[in-house]
Amino acid sequence: MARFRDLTLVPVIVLLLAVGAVLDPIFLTSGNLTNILQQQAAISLVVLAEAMILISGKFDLSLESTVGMAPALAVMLVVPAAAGGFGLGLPAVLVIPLCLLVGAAVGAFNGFLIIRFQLSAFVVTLAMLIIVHGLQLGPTEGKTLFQLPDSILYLGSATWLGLPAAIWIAAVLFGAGSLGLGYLRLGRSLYAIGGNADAARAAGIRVDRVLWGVFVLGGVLAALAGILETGRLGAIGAGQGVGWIFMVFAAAVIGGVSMDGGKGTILGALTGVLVIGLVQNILTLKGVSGFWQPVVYGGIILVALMISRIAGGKAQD
Amino acid sequence: MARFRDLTLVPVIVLLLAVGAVLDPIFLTSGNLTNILQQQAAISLVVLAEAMILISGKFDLSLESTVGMAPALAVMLVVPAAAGGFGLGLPAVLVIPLCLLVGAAVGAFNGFLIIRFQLSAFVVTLAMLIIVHGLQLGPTEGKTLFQLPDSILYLGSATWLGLPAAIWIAAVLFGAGSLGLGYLRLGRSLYAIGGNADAARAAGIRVDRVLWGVFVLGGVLAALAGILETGRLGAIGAGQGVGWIFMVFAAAVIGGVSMDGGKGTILGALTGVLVIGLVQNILTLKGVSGFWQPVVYGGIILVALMISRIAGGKAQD
Amino acid sequence: MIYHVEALNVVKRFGPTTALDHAGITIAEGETHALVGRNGAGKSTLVSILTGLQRPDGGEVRFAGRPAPALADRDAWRRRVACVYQKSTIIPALTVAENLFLNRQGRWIDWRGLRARARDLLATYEVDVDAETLAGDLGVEQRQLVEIARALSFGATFIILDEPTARLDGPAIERLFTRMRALREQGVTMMYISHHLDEVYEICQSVTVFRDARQVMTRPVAGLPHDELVSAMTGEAAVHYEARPRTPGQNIVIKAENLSLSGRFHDVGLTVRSGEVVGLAGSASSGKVGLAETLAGLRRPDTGRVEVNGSHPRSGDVPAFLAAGLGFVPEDRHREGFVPLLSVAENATVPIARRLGRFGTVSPARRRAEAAHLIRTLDIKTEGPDQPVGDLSGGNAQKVVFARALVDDPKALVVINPTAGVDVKSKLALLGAVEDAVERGAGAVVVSDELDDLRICDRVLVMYHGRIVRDVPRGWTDHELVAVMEGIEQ
Amino acid sequence: DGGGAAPSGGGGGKVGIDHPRADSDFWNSYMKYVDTLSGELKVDRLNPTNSQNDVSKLVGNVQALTGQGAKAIIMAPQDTGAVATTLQQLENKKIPVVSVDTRPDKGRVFMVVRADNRAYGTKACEFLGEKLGGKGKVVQLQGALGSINGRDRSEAFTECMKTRFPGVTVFSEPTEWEGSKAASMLQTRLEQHPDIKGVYMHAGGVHLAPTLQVLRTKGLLVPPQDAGHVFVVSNDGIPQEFEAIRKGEIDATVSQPADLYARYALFYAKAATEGKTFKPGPTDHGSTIIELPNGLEDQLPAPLVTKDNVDDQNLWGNQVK
Ligand SMILES: Nc1ncnc2c1ncn2[C@@H]1O[C@H](COP(=O)(O)OP(=O)(O)OP(=O)(O)O)[C@@H](O)[C@H]1O
Ligand SMILES: Nc1ncnc2c1ncn2[C@@H]1O[C@H](COP(=O)(O)OP(=O)(O)OP(=O)(O)O)[C@@H](O)[C@H]1O
Ligand SMILES: [Mg+2]
Ligand SMILES: [Mg+2]
Repeated sequence: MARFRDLTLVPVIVLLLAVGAVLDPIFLTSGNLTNILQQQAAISLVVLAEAMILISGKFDLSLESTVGMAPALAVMLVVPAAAGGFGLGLPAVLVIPLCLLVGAAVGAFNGFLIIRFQLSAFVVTLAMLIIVHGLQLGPTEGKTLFQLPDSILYLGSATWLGLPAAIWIAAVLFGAGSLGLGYLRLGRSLYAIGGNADAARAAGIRVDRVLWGVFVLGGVLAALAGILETGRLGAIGAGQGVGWIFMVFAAAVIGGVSMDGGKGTILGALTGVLVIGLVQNILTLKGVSGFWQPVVYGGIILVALMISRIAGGKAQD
Repeated sequence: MARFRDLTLVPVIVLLLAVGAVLDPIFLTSGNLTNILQQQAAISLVVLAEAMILISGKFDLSLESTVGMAPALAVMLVVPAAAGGFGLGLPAVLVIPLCLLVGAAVGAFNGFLIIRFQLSAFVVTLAMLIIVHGLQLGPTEGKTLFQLPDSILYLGSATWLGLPAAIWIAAVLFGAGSLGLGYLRLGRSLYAIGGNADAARAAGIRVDRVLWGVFVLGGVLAALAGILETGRLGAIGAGQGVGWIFMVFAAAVIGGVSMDGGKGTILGALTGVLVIGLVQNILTLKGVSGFWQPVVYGGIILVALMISRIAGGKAQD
Repeated sequence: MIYHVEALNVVKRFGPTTALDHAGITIAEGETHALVGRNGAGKSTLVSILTGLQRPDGGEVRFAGRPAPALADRDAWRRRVACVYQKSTIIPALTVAENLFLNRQGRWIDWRGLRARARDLLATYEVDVDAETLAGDLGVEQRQLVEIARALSFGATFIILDEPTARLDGPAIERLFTRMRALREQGVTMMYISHHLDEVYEICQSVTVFRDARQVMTRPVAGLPHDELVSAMTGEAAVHYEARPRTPGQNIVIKAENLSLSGRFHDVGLTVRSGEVVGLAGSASSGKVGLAETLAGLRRPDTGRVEVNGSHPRSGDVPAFLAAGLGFVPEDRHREGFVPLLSVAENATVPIARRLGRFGTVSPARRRAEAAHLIRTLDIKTEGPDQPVGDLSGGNAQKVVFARALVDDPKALVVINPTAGVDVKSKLALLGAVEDAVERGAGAVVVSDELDDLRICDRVLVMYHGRIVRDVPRGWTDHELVAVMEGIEQ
Repeated sequence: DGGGAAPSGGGGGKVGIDHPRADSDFWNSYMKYVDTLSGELKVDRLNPTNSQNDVSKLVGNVQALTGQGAKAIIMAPQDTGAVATTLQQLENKKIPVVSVDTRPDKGRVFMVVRADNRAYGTKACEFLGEKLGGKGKVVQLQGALGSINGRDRSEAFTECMKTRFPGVTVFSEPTEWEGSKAASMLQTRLEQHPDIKGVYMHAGGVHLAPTLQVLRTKGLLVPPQDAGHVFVVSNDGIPQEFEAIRKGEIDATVSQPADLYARYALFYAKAATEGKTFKPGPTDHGSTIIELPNGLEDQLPAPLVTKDNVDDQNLWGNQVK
């Protein structure tokens, strides 16, 4: 029983596949399905990060800004001034480590404020959402970076064994996340912390340290999402990642992750991502008018939410 | 002691006033201060609504979309087709009641889904944020409504006793909200519900009914905010209210309202609004570069949060 | 002599409250040491200091003569002491198995092995719970059993039990004691906190009494007169419960017929008259709590309806029941009892808020006055009417819940486990409050696992497997009642 | 070149269209024109998609359109850098791209159909600079600095002021295309500098009404002859701006040709599916095709509209209803 609670969205996914297939012959082709997965790969990493943070009872809005800022800053550190960089002359191979490092630093700073200063996670990460985006806008002056080192483009654009590398990466990370949260003591401790932090502390879990680690990991995953997105788009615009966070939350929550902490699974979050990806794809294929698209889209999220409520059987929070 | 917990932001406000006065001689003039209040009047009503909803332990993201959609729909119901309306020929005096009614309907629908279906308030109102905005985009086809009945412009642009009417309206509503939540039985029940809904129910509070009322009232206040904003701007653009909700949460939370429900005051929320308004005004006066503005702005929110944490003495959530 | 555990001159303050004022305790190796005291005396605070959850403002803690480890070193603390806290440390979203082995599952979790170990553990302690259910789905009592099993399973040489029996019924308590005796034979030192002094006599060798944040007495239990112990706790001579004679009136205040709720109780009928106290007794899962919650309007029965004071409030509509003149003390005070962030005054006066001001307002002054009166009559230990209930000690929070039930001068009272976690003196006060209400013309239903609570009842209805099997009039002995409850005698 | 004549018998193919956003008056008019003109020009098109100002949606939409068999794509990438990979992929698939309104930084395009956004800024600057006699204070209500158009207008305006009218002080306000921010910032700035004499708005659709409302409450909405008049130049050319020009409330606007955007986007896309090619030089519709490193650009005229030519029926703003 408990095992299947994660998968309340599976019927929704099946339904969407069926509806899509009826509406458009293109829909069920492997090309289109691959496209859907590839399009969701980057955002799914942010969902993975947010799911872990939510499960441990916290909140991070700033991830969306890290998606743009971490790769932008890393690129500026390595490219010459003529290409929009700082002209520091750092070697180009460092761009990915630097990017992940920037993500980790943002996560660590969030964790520092939230855990050490015991500030509200919502407002801290909201402020950081603004600040981190500003840290991209400021140095780039809002310009798109498009002379990028090849290494940062590779992951988001390569194909491995006939599938985009981004899909493999997301799949592996979701697998790892799912196993980690299911079978690692450290992973299980996120549930304990999110469920009752005092009890977790009494049980000897190093609550602060674990939470901090989760924030850092979240930042790193967001930075990696930024790398995939950069490779897919071939440039880093000022808007990269902007506006994602709502979709990220929607995916996690319809996938069964509770906003109150302690509840939900990585697999569930993945189904949430897939639902959102399928809906977007179907709406695009059908060419629903841009004006009315939000209504259809929001409506489908509501329906998915209701189905997951009915299938899950429990009140949500 | 408890009385002053609401007012932990007062030192921040004093500090901002002092800093503003030093940075720009215009800052402390009555004209500028009036401008700040007028600029914050509309959003402050949304903060008032959100504060009540948060105190009763719920969540509403869709308020920001109501700010644009309610007046837009109301206007379209009364203006002729040539001016972008539906051409129903309803009398123009109905525009304000219609607008408030639309707001109430959105709130009622939110309440219905969240309370009756026990769906996650976050995702429901996130979906509604998208849907309600779509309900503005769809009929208007994304166009700005320029030809508005005078009645809907009046409140946002009139001057009463030398001050903009919007300021009076916001002041009266904040006063009423503060008294209502402090001294009305119904108002106190919001705290009980937000603090422990089961206990509130067992104590005889009609939890569902009260919550529903709060959502409806929230929708009405957002619609009223839309009316004030419409009057201030002289037209209803497709983006009216878009992006407000983050600022609304920031204002409420730095003002001491807890995201976990049951904690906070209307007066505290008001101080949060004022802090945000002062920061924005100072940044504009100083003409901080647009690219770096977010960094300064977010940084100040963080500082305000820390001060309110230190002055409040308790961990935030 | 080297003691196993020592707390010396411990001081702990919470804002204006001094919870521990140079208090201490010394526990010899291998003994079971009781800690007793009135609600708010500082017992649980000492527990949190002895388990390293809180740092004392002054004084020190020593284990086997050596200073306690640093607060951050949780592992070191866990090697020295295991604890059943008064406040639940169960994580509702995790399974029972995982709760039992929280943070000691091994780096990689072998779920099958974990479940097997959990089943073994539960079997050892005779806890009838499926290891795979979510802990949040358990009743209070089962949750408590899981906590106890977990604490005992650590193999620690020092175990603290903070009011473990407040939510257990007789047989479960007996099982716990058997377990504790076995552990003592293995040389385990225990500190035992309870408001049931007979348990102290049954299981402990020595006892320490706290009063008003200070240690006032430490003595061997053997030969310590009961009255002396009580007067050490209360600072005054012990008072004993005296049965108050009553004759029930004619008004029927609670009436139910053909009530059924699937899985809980079937085809139950009862009537309660004004001026009458009716007890509901039964062993675990007998359905008594479910029935009481239905009588209070908290649950909607599958069949039948409840009449309160001559009216038929819609079932499941608590406000309608309250409006009909019902007062209610729920089973789990944390869940349905109080709003932790709100003040004592607000919590206690919710049902009469409409009388505390005109035009829907509530006058804070009148609320405070009303609350001050309740605080006095129920002897609630608090800084004042404005203190949040969340900051009160467990027993005092229970009194606030009681205050809420009594504040509207109810015509019918339903109280479930009314004295859970309440000290001896307050127990008499609370039960007295029920009797006072009944003397003013109310009728009461008292549901309790504690036979002492049922002594005030004019008759006790005994439930067994969801049915009322006997109506026992006043004058029963413990033995008789237990026999009926266990289904030994029909 | 071949005009819009021959109906495609063979050779042609479906045209995929992605619209950039659904929340601005200008783009909404453009979308309407695309609808009506694709019938008139007999363009065989797929259901248009809408990327809602999000380049990552744009990429997904283009994938979907090519999946559905588009043989040419019309897009309007608001982020001109981040479409590079997409353009590369389309080039690999030999699908020609017509880019409307923006010029992609990298990646092959068949034709860019746009008016020069830098020219908008420069025109506005010239108009204001002359009206103010080369001195005084002006406010520039910027769009979003992250968007290429906002930045182009902003940079050109500021640069032109600096070089041509150094006596004019420019206050630049980043409004994120939001009317609310525009109103607040203008109000604050006028409080601080009551002697501000000019305003350049980057987007009439969102900035027009708030600007007028602020000027009205400050009592600054007076005829051009009055000494207190604040000169206002807008951008876009929507009907409401023309109305305001006629009333003397604002003084000029740069008409961004929504109709021409739609017409020539469709025209070039259709031509591309039919295998036609174009060369740099003047065209038959009063514009010039120029050579870019990565393709061609047809630079459509974007006239400055003032009281003198506001009633010109050729302006798109006078054709919509
Ligand atoms: N977190 C806290 N904040 C404020 N006051 C507290 C806190 N914890 C305990 N107190 C106060 O400290 C005093 C001692 O409380 P404690 O819980 O130790 O009592 P206790 O002896 O365990 O009582 P009980 O038998 O009712 O459980 C009480 O007055 C209580 O209100
Ligand atoms: N919330 C619940 N949902 C489903 N079943 C429940 C719930 N609470 C209790 N039960 C089960 O219903 C039966 C009757 O429970 P009830 O609490 O009414 O009896 P009880 O006499 O109070 O038992 P106990 O002394 O164990 O609390 C038991 O089998 C119990 O496990
Ligand atoms: Mg205690
Ligand atoms: Mg029970």
